[in-house]
Amino acid sequence: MHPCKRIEIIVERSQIDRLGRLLAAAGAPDYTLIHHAGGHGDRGHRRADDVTDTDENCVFILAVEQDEVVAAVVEGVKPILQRVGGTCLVTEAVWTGS
Amino acid sequence: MHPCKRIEIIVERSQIDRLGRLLAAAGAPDYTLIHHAGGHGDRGHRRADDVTDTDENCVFILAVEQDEVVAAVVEGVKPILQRVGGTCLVTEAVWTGS
Amino acid sequence: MHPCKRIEIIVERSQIDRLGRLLAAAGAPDYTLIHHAGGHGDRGHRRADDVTDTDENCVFILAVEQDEVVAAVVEGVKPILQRVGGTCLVTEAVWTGS
Amino acid sequence: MSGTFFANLTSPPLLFFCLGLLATFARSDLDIPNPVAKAVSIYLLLAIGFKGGVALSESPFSVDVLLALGAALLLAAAVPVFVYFMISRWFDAADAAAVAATYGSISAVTFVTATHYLDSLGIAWGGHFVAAMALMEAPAIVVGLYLYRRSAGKGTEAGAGGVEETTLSELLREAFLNGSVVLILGSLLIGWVNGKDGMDQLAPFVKAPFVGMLCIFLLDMGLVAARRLRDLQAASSQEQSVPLTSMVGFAVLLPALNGSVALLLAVLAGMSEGDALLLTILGASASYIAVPAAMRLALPAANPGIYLTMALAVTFPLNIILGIPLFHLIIQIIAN
Amino acid sequence: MSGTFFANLTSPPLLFFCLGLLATFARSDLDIPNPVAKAVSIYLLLAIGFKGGVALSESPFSVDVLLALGAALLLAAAVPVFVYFMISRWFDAADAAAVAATYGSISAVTFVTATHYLDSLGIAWGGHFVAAMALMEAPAIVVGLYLYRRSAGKGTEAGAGGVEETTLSELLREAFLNGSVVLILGSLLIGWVNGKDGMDQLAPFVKAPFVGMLCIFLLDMGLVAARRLRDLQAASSQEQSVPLTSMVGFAVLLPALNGSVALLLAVLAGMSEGDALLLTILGASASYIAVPAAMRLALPAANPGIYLTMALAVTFPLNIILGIPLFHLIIQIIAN
Amino acid sequence: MSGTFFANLTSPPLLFFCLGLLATFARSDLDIPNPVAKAVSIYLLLAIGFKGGVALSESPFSVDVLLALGAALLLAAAVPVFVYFMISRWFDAADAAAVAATYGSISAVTFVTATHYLDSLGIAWGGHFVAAMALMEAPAIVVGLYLYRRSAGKGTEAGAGGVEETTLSELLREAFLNGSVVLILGSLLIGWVNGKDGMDQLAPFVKAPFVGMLCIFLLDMGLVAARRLRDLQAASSQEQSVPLTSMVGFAVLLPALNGSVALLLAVLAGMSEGDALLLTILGASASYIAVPAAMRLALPAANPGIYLTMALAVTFPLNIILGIPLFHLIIQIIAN
Ligand SMILES: Nc1ncnc2c1ncn2[C@@H]1O[C@H](COP(=O)(O)O)[C@@H](O)[C@H]1O
Ligand SMILES: Nc1ncnc2c1ncn2[C@@H]1O[C@H](COP(=O)(O)O)[C@@H](O)[C@H]1O
Ligand SMILES: Nc1ncnc2c1ncn2[C@@H]1O[C@H](COP(=O)(O)O)[C@@H](O)[C@H]1O
Ligand code: NA
Ligand code: NA
Ligand code: NA
Repeated sequence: MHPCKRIEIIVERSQIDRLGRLLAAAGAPDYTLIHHAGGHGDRGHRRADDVTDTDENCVFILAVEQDEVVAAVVEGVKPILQRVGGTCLVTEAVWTGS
Repeated sequence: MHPCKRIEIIVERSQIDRLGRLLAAAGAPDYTLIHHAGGHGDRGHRRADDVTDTDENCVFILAVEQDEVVAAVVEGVKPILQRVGGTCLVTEAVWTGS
Repeated sequence: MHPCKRIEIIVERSQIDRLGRLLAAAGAPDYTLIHHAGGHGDRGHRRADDVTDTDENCVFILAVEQDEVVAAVVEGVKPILQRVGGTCLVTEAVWTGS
Repeated sequence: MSGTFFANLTSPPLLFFCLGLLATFARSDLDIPNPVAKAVSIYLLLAIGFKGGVALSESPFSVDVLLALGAALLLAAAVPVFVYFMISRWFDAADAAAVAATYGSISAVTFVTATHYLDSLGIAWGGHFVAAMALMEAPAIVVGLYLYRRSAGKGTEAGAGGVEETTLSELLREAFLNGSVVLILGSLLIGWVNGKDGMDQLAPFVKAPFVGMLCIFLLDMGLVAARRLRDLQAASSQEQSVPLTSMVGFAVLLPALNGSVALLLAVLAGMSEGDALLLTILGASASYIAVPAAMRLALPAANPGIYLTMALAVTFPLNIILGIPLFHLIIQIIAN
Repeated sequence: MSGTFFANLTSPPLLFFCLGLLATFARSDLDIPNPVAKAVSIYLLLAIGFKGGVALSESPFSVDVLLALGAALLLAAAVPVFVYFMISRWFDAADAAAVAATYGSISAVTFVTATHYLDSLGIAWGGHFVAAMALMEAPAIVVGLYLYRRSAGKGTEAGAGGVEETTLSELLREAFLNGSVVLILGSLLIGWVNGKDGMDQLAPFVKAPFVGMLCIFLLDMGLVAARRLRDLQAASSQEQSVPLTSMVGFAVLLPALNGSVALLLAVLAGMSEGDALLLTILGASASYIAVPAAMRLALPAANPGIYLTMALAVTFPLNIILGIPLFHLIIQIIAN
Repeated sequence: MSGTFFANLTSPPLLFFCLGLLATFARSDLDIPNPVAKAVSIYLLLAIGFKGGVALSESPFSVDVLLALGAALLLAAAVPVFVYFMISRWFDAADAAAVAATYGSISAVTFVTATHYLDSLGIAWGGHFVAAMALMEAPAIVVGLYLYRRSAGKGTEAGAGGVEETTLSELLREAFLNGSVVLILGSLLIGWVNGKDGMDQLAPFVKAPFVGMLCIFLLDMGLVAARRLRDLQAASSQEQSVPLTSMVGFAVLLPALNGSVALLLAVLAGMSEGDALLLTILGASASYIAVPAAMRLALPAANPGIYLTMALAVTFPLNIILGIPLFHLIIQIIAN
């Protein structure tokens, strides 16, 4: 059991690959990914059940121990969130890993 | 990066529209919604894969900055949770938005 | 509103029944379950959309009030995580239940 | 007669239903993913609607049609009333209202299985019964809720603490614009507009794979019903507001009773063999989709562990396995 | 002529599309789950590709085929250019580029609906138009982005703060190896290799249920388009970069214009009645899958609330309901 | 003979498999959503089971049937044993046991593809092979785990720290009541009970679209196998317990060897051309669904990156593309 940060990043489906590469580059390659989420934000209502996949969100969950990696992830996603929208939440947590 | 509360509300599928209206009225219109969740609670086992949609849960995730909005949301969902069941969790978090 | 711990356990689909039994035995029978998650970890990339279900993760979310139950859950999942992989995160939260 | 009874027991759809029941009881992990079940259900509703519409376009709009629709509406409105008063001694008001609404409404798959039963015996039935079925989905919801509110006194349900009450318009929309109602009635109308020409185009879609799709859906229903039955057993050990025996008892009694009432109506209206069976089965069947969805919204105080379990775990299998051939037997006896 | 127009309005696929529109407007909860829509879409692309390939294998590779493919590519490259310059006074650079790409590309379902329209009237069309359609999905993406980068000056899009720019190879892959392009072209090739023998094997799959599958897909498209239309109404009250009237105006104007250009090309190339209608409809239709996916990646500054809504909520229904029969009428008038 | 070989290479199912492989290698985003693949897989298992049952009902229960079932069970029990001892020098005990179980069990889709291969050549095969296939899914799991526990010493797997050991009953249920086993055997039984009459009802469902459904499933399998192959390449750079060459080597060698053993058995039992090919292919194929599911539960120490990748990324494509026609060639040579 180690103290860590739980990072939760909500972006639209189109950004999955880009975010995956970004996380690996930031030193946080491990994550859990929940697909087919919907939501509501500045760009209005988003449905996970549309024919056109641009309207679908997904949720990345990361447990990260080192503070500098957390900072790198947050800095890295910021411009993505600014350009395409989305949200990033960081919480204190305690991690029991494999 | 702002400190905020992460609110996580788990209710059954039938309450999605009602909860959406409630959140908007409470001043927290933005959320992320994960569909097709299952679970176990006072009303027993719930499967996300039943023919009858009453047996399906969903998860609302909200980042909210103002404490009075957090309070309004929590007060607002309480009667829903009491009447139809479900759970609401509030956590301290740090938010990087779009 | 009670202070509680939010426990988030990410394991692969094959372990759902085992984990359900373990949670009940540990005194934390209630949970929410998100299916069809993907991810990346020590065992590489995992896709939620493969023909073979071994490649699928799922997310258990539990709100637990008593510290000894939290400890029992964390101790209980540790050997599962060690044997089959996965992650367990514990966060401080405030709970409004049904 | 016992020949047709046995034939029904070995028909592929029924056997797949039993396979589903058995698989769950044997604790197999056989599973039909929810989107697959949804797809099959959309197919069945569209196909039965379209076929009904085409059939309707071929027979002139007659007194028979009006009689059938009238009988259907009468059933949908009257059944919940007498069910409610009959069971309200054993169930509390909310549960009684929900059970009443459930049994006043219908199960589309039970209806579809009955049409397949008739088709496989070569017995004719009227396409307007598809319309009758669609019309019967909603009224029981409104009647059930009315009965509850009358008994509970106005305002009880209007939660203190700010939960908005379900408005009447919200409720009517939920009841009458339920997805399955719209899909059936829409397909019926499209079939009616297109008539035989449309059927020539769509027959390979709405007719050819129909029985197979019904098999898959009933396989899933078997899995689901058996899971509910298992949950019921588990729940029987806990203390509950309604004892298990009352639940199972009424889940057996109500279809027999409602089916008989419907059968009486059919006889009074002088319906043909096939039509009489369909009206009877509509009366006997109970809703496990539209009504529970509306109840969770408008009457959350009712426990789905009671009304939904009765409809899904007991009444549905009963109608599919025994109800259809038994009522058919009775109709044949009456006819002779 | 007005007879075929009316026949189209009452064809099952179109009526199911209208059912979808109506269901959403009436606020019904009718819903086709996303995986079901995906399954139907995979079926339609595979079936139309395979049928096109078999048709191609039966007709010798002729000048007609080359002319059609050439015309299609010309359209896909030229339409975005003039659309971009035409609308850039009303839209900012990113939105204009995205709209240009959207209208330069095509909608496979609009195309499929047009082939069904022709089939139901017994009018022949060339299998190579399936290839033409697949070829038209991608080029407009590249042209649209080129126009944007030229106008915006190099590097603007390369985000400060470390967002990697979409590389050219990433972009070309997104455009040309888009799932639907690969599925259509692959199925076309497989149909072409297998020819009539393959069709004997696969006809009960790719032909028999085709119209029914199209009905289900158009039902879903009706639901989706109406939801977008509703969002559009809601958005009209907010302040937006592009006024609602410009959006709707261009969403009506562009298909008329692009369709007319395509029709001119078809006439110049001396195409048959069926082929001319297909090229026209390819010109008139706008992409709501491949292009938006590429735009979100490469041009996130463009607002999907503009280009996607125009294509999906206005142009798509317009083409399906009015575009196909109207352009057909014009072609028939020209022919006589 | 080389004619049939070439014919197989251009059959639609195989070409769609190759399309899937190519699409992934070209990094296209073509994707079959998981519920769609599940739906197609449920369809294929139900259809092959039902067809097998009807076939079985038409041929009397003979010595041939018993011989085939016996041979199948013998294979399922013996193959894991010799595979385990053969490879245990290169793999550690858990991985060796899992690979042994994987190759002792079967792949239903490989079997279905072989039946389609035979059907398209007009070669008869016995419906009881469907039962043989279903019977072969589970035993290898039990044998493999027995071998592992014997070698590892009792109790090793019983995790310290409270992880409950998989009980024998849990294991047997996982093995023998696996969803696909239940679905195939159940459909077989239903087909057998219904016989030719049932087939008349269900033929438009289980026969007409069969090849098309197989095409879609193989398209998906191509996508999945290629993704695994890519992961394998990526993994080859990391240090791993088993070198890449051993994995690929055995994934090629084992189907050749097991197929040959099965072929020998078929020849000894005097099976017909079609039956011999099916038994051979059952021997040669490896499980990528039932066995991995059981292994993750009962033998998590085994690395799915080894046994699953071998079965899915190498052996499956090999059998589909080369195994079926090559073994057929050998059978024809032996027969003459
Ligand atoms: N305050 C918030 N809390 C939770 N999720 C949010 C919030 N704001 C935005 N999102 C999510 O991010 C997506 C994109 O947001 P936006 O770009 O603001 O439309 C939304 O569809 C939501 O899923
Ligand atoms: N302690 C808990 N932790 C997490 N989720 C819960 C908890 N209790 C209930 N839930 C969720 O809320 C749903 C409804 O709960 P209930 O009304 O208690 O049956 C359950 O199916 C779970 O998904
Ligand atoms: N640091 C992490 N943060 C979030 N999820 C993780 C992390 N590490 C592993 N996981 C999840 O646990 C699964 C199994 O991990 P592993 O056994 O390391 O491959 C992964 O596929 C992820 O879904
Ligand atoms: Na009823
Ligand atoms: Na166009
Ligand atoms: Na084998």
